[in-house]
Amino acid sequence: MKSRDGFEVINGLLREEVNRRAVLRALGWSALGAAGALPTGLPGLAHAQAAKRGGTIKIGIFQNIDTLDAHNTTFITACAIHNNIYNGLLKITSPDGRGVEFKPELAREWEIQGDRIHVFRLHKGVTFHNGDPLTAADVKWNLERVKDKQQAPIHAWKLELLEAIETPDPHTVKLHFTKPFPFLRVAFTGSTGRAATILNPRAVKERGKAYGRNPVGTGPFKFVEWKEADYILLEKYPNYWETDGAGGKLPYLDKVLLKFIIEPSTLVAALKTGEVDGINNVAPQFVADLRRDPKLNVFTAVGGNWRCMHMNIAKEPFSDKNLRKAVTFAVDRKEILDRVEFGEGILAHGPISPPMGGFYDPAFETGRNGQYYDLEQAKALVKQSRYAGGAEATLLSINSGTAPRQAEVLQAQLAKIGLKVKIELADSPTFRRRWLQERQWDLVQIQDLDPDETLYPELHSGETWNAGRWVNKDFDRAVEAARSENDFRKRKKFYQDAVRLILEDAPVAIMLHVNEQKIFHKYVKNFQMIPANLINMHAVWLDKA
Amino acid sequence: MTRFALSRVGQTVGVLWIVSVILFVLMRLIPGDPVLIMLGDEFTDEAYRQLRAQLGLDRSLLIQYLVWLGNILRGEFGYSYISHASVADLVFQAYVPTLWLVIASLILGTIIAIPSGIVAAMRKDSAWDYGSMGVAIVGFSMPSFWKGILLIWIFSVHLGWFPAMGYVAPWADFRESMWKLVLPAVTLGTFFAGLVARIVRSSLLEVLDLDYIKAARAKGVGQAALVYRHALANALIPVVTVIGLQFGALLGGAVLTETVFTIPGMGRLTVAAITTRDYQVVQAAILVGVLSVVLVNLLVDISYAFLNPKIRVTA
Amino acid sequence: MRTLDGLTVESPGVTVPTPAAEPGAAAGIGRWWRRFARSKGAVFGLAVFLAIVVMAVFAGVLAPYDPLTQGVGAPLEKPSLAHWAGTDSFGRDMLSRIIYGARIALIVGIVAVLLALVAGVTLGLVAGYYGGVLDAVIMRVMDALFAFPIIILAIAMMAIMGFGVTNVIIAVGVGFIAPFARVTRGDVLAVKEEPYIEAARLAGIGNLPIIFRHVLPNVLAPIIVQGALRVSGAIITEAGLSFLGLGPPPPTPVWGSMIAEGRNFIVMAPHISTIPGVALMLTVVGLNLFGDGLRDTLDPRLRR
Amino acid sequence: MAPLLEVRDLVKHFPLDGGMLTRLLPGRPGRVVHAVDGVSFVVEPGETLGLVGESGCGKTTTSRLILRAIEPTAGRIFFEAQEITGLSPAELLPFRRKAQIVFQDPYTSLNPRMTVERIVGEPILVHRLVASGELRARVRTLLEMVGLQSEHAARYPHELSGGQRQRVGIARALGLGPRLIVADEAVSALDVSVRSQILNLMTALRERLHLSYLFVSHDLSVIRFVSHRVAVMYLGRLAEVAPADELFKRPLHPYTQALMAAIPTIGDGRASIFDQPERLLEGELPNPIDLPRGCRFAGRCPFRFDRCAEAEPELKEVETGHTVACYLYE
Amino acid sequence: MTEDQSDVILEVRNLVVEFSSEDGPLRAVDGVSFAVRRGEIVGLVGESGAGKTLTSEAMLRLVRCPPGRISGEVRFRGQNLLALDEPALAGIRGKEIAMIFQNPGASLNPVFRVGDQLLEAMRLHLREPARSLRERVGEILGRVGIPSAATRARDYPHQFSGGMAQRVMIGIGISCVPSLLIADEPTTALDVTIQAQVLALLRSLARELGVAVLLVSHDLGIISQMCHRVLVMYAGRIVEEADVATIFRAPAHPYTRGLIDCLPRMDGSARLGTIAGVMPGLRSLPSGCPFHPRCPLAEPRCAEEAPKLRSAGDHHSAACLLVGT
Repeated sequence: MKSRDGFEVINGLLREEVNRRAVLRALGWSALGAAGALPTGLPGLAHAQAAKRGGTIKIGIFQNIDTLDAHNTTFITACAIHNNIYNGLLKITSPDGRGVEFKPELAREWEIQGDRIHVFRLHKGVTFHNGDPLTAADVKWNLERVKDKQQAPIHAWKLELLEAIETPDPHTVKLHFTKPFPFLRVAFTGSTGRAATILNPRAVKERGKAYGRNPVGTGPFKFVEWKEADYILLEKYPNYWETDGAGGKLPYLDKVLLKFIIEPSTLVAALKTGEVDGINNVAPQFVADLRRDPKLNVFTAVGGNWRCMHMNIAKEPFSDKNLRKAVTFAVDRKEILDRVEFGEGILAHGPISPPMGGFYDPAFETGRNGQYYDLEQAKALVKQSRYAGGAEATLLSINSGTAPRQAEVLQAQLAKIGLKVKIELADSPTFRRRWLQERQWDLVQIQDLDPDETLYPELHSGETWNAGRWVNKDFDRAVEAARSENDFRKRKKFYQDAVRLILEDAPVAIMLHVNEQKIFHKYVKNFQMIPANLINMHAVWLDKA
Repeated sequence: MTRFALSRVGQTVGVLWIVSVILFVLMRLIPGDPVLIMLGDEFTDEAYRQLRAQLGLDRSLLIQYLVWLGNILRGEFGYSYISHASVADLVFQAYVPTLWLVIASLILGTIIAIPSGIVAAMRKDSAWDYGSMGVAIVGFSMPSFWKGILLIWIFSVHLGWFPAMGYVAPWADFRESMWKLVLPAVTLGTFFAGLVARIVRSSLLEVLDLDYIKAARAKGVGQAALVYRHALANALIPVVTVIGLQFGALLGGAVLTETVFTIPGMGRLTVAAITTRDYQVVQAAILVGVLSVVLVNLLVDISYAFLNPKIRVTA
Repeated sequence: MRTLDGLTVESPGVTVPTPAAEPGAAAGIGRWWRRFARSKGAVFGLAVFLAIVVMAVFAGVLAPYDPLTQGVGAPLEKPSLAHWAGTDSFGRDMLSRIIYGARIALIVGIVAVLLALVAGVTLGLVAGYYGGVLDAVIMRVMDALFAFPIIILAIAMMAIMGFGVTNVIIAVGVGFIAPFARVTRGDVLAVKEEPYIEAARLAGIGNLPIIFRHVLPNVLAPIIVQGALRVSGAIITEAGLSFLGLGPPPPTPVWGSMIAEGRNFIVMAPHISTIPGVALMLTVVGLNLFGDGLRDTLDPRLRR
Repeated sequence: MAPLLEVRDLVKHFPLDGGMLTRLLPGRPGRVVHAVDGVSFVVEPGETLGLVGESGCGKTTTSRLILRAIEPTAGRIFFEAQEITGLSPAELLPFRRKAQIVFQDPYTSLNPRMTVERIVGEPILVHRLVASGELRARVRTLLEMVGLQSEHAARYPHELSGGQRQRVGIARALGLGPRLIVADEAVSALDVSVRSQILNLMTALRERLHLSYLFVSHDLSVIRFVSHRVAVMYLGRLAEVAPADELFKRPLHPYTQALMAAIPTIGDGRASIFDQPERLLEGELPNPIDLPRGCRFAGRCPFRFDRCAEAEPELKEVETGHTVACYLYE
Repeated sequence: MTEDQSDVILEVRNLVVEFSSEDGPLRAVDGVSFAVRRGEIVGLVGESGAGKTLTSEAMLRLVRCPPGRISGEVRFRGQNLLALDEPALAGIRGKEIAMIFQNPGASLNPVFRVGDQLLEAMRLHLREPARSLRERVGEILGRVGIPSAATRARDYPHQFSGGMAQRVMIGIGISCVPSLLIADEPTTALDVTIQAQVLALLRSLARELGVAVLLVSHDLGIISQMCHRVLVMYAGRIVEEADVATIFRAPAHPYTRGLIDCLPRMDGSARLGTIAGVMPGLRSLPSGCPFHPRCPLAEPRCAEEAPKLRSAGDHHSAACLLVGT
């Protein structure tokens, strides 16, 4: 199995997530056993204020999406929308709006027998929007669909290790895996994981290709209509199975209108004029102003990501390790954060971001253990390299979001160590072709998700995504070991080794962990920030006259 | 008239065929292909080859073209590679808003352009002339996206007079629909108005110099009737042609205007499809767009013939 | 054979006085200028155009700072004495970027138009002069090209060729071929019927010399006018491409890209898009007025 | 001695234009304009043949056909006993030198972007008649011959008067040393006082250079002045050909007679020809697309009789050198 | 003279038309004075550029001003047309003084039916019910010699030949029975036989309706056959005025004489007379008599003194210093 999950180009968190795969993070956060017995009710309803029912919320979405067939989308924004229509066997939650947890959703109980058998016991009384009751057979059908390369070519690999599915009774599903599968908790979330998102089998069969435009799920909202490049309208599903803390019916809202607004200044304008009640991301230039706006609540959190620049080791000049290291010292991360992201994020010194909980090494916070800015040292390293007299390099960048701006800053910073950088912009398909197929670049800007899913495919020798052709056998061994290790402590050790090797050999310059934002008018109540780019409307209500 | 119309229709068919060839070749020349997008993060060389074969992209360009052309001629536009939606649905859904935008801009532009062109011509070299022509030039001198964004921030965010964005079908809510159309139509319409006003002016000036105007004056026709009856009827004939020719430019302008104002039209659809190499959608969308341009030009030619008795009565 | 030499034919009349005006070439320019100068708009247009040319040519002397150097001032500074047009988000001097931007605007505009002009005029000449099937084929292809909105054509071309000033020029240039071909062909059709063309043919002069010596010079005036007007179109098209993220890559100081980039600063620092926007607008207005002036004075058929 | 130019049964039909689709339409035989419909004549060396007729009669088309500016539908043209119909453009070059044209409109017949020197010199250069060093002198000579000064060589056409331009046009034609000059309404656009200058010049040149003219004009008085023989054309056919004196003394064809009657000559100020409308020709030229059967003139002819409607009369010689196409003289 | 005076319907006094140019004002018509009497046909003859057309158009203020500037007096029924306001003048145009132009095809508005254009002229000036006017359309078209007039009234101008279009223009001109018809080169664009038809029509209508005609032409033959009285123009001035018999029998001005000599005679004389050179352009008018550089009889004083019209006999005057001396 080759997992390329968790891979993301820079346009991802640059809020233009064409083709980005999902968020996967915080594997180390919760111990395995903790997953079994969590309450199913939604948190945070113990407020003084009683929820008002009804109303339509309009949310400006920064990107078009491809399909509402959860098993076939490649857009992370689509997952955010899917999560309001579907449920997964598991879900992502965030108690504090910063870290994330994985919990059962449609499963009442999740039990792991040995290290290869997972048993899910389903809630009773769950129905699809078309009235069909949810049974173990439906779950089985869905997992089989995902495993089938013909039907879900994009996610089939996630279930490659799935050997057999048993349904001993209508509400129990027993899965047999060939190896330990620590990635399951990520893959089985109803939002970004997609592998165990439960679609209505009858609807899929009946609607065929058109299903992606006419989805049927078990989620709090049912699909009403989709106007291409305009909006998706969802409507409250009256028989939704989840309840609030007080046992009241969910959801509160009557309708959810997801309005696609891809021009950043218009998105902000629409929010300011109240034409939308909230937006799901924004060009960082606007955030400071929006924070000052007394009418708005701005939710931000550092995402589980690391923004970096890969160096092409297979080519001159970055075959020279000293030059690579010089680059890692020449990058003034603070300047990038200020000029490109306008402070929306934190500096990254290594690939593992602070919200990564157990994997994260606090010593990185000071910078001195990871990569950090030191121009003098950079210059010294250049002198030691074969390119003391200067070198030229092409920086390949996608043409959207803040990527071109970052390229500009990098160009100026690298010029200080005598590196003459030529910026080459490309749109997404061309970018991918140049980057992964042709590999005619020296530097490339990427934004990655957290290490568990990115270190292996991107830096393991011989992998497709390792377009910079870095080869380090020790590193390979470390990430291979981590991938099939269920024990958190051992995995952490493997990853720390891997990170150390990266820092030493410098195939990549690490720069930032950036924020994701959700901005709502203050009358939008009870929105739960889950920094996996989710916009869950399950328990949201509007405090409007 | 029939002969004239028939020969124009014949030409149009030829043009459309050439358009289909240009379109197809152009699209296939663009590096990167839908497979890269469809594979998303699941990219492997093997998967890449497999999916390409599945989509028929590994066949020769000629075969691909013939298959596509055959499908189009049978009215089968296929499914989007990216969204799996029916291309015909996508294009139709996108066509209506664009049509509204273009028509609204045409009407608004014409309403602005014709009177100001007349005023400028009637008072040639006066402050009126300089004023209206100055405004006209500014109208098409601002990049439309910038004009649009300024309009949004001034008239929506700061003054709150008009909605900032969006589209509502006129049959769903007419008032709301028109309300939302104001700023986009102003953006696109002022561009168009600037162009047309200048042409109205020069066309009118040209006609006013002709013999039959002098002859009409010699007959005792008063100044107003001279301009509005005798001159305008002739001066507007070339203006109709220009309006028709500008239809294509308006569609092009709609690309930017739609993006700024979040109108789910052809421009946005096309740009999005190009950036994902969604060949099926791009090809269909541009073909339909070009088809409308060509048809409008055909109609304009024929209406030109109709307006002009010389062609109407003899040909 | 009788020779012509040595024969004197009685000149009828004593002398043949020439009509009033006898301007040489220089006087011709003088007269053209007097006609041109009558239109205030045209003079304004010319002044703007010249100002742009001066900015473009002497950018190195006129620009107070290097347009690419970041941090010559604090980022996003409002216009001040040190930075007349303020600074951009990287602390680069906006005035210097605008001055250098004039250079790129002119290069994009003029080279793209020249490209379109050469290709379009050649096709138009061939189509108009030879007529027949060749004409039909060329003009149908031109019609097809013309039916593509230029911005869409340019988007596709940019996607094919990649991003860069050269490619913007080619993309915009290709988009403008059809109008030039149309204008040229129309004029060639008219000029072709002129007796002096027939005279040349009947003197045994070949087609190519006729096309280049007789036809081309006589269709050139409207083409030049059209060219002047299209330069502004090219600049605006480049701005549109930049807005869609298809402009030349940074840090090239291009007005269109500056406006497009500046739009996200509309709250933080409105001057970043406004100042290049005004520069671009002035240029386009100027070029149009100048083109109008040229048309009124060069192209006798359109003269008003 | 062989005639300089001989034209036999020259025909030119212009197809009415239609697109490809319309040509495919059923039931529409290709309609044509009968511009020239069987014309034969000769021009002798040193002779001026006047070709007179009203607009649309085909006289200009005839002049273009003779010069192979347009291709005839049928008929043959001989120049100096050589058939020139069917020659390739390269083979035509010697003929191009010997047969030249002077146009009607002096304003459009000179390339406005060329100086007089280039206009006159270009054909000479193309035919390599003189070394390029001598071109200037040759152009000067030509200009002097037509009554212009060498200072005019540097001028552009718009800096010249109409008469001067027409002189340049003549100089250009003379540059190649032609034997035949087709003068197509060469003085029609000129004012009276200038016209007489040009007419005198052309006659003088003819005598000195032993030129032949095919002098095409609608103006009978001009034709009368310059021509040795006159051919009268009506709707694509010759109505009458005769020596000038003869024709003007005794016009035979009813059309020629009517034409002459319509000319306003300077009278004594008492009786006006316009007070006798009965002497004037009625009606207008019929449409050259759908021609009536029989004599083309019959519809307007005051003397028409039954036979005129049956078949087209042929040109017949009724007296030596005087031919007429009319049944009245059979 | 007094009887004559009462017959005068139009009197032009010292008419001047100037154009502003880069080189200062250019005088295209320079102090033209003449009178037209009831029912007479007056010829205005001269070569192109002499100012004939401008003179005739300036009388009805049809010259575009600016750049033109018209001064002098055009007295019609005691009113100075040049001093009238636009609506008042419009009431005279077409009703009292009609005009037809050189290019009949271009003088009709291409988008309106011919009958409607004729009707418009009458509706503007005649207070009659529309219906009777509409009937008159067919009548008038028939009267000017248009076959199947009623049907042709519904045709568009481009369906008319030049001759037919000029007949329509004449029809429009006479529709309100004006006192004066100005015909500016009405047949220049027409063929000889058609020209003869149109001129014959014009002459018969003028006689029948008692309309005076100012016939502008460059063609001495037409002038000779059509007119009662002739005005010869040169370089913006009238250089000779006489009745038609006199002017051709005994021209007094050298220019008139030269013009007549230039005509090829139908008797086939071998050489034509010529006038050297060309008419001077407005920018380079010579001093003194404008004709003196081309005049075979010119004397030194001709370059200094601009001659005024002076009597050269009965009803005959010429602007030449040599006349009468």
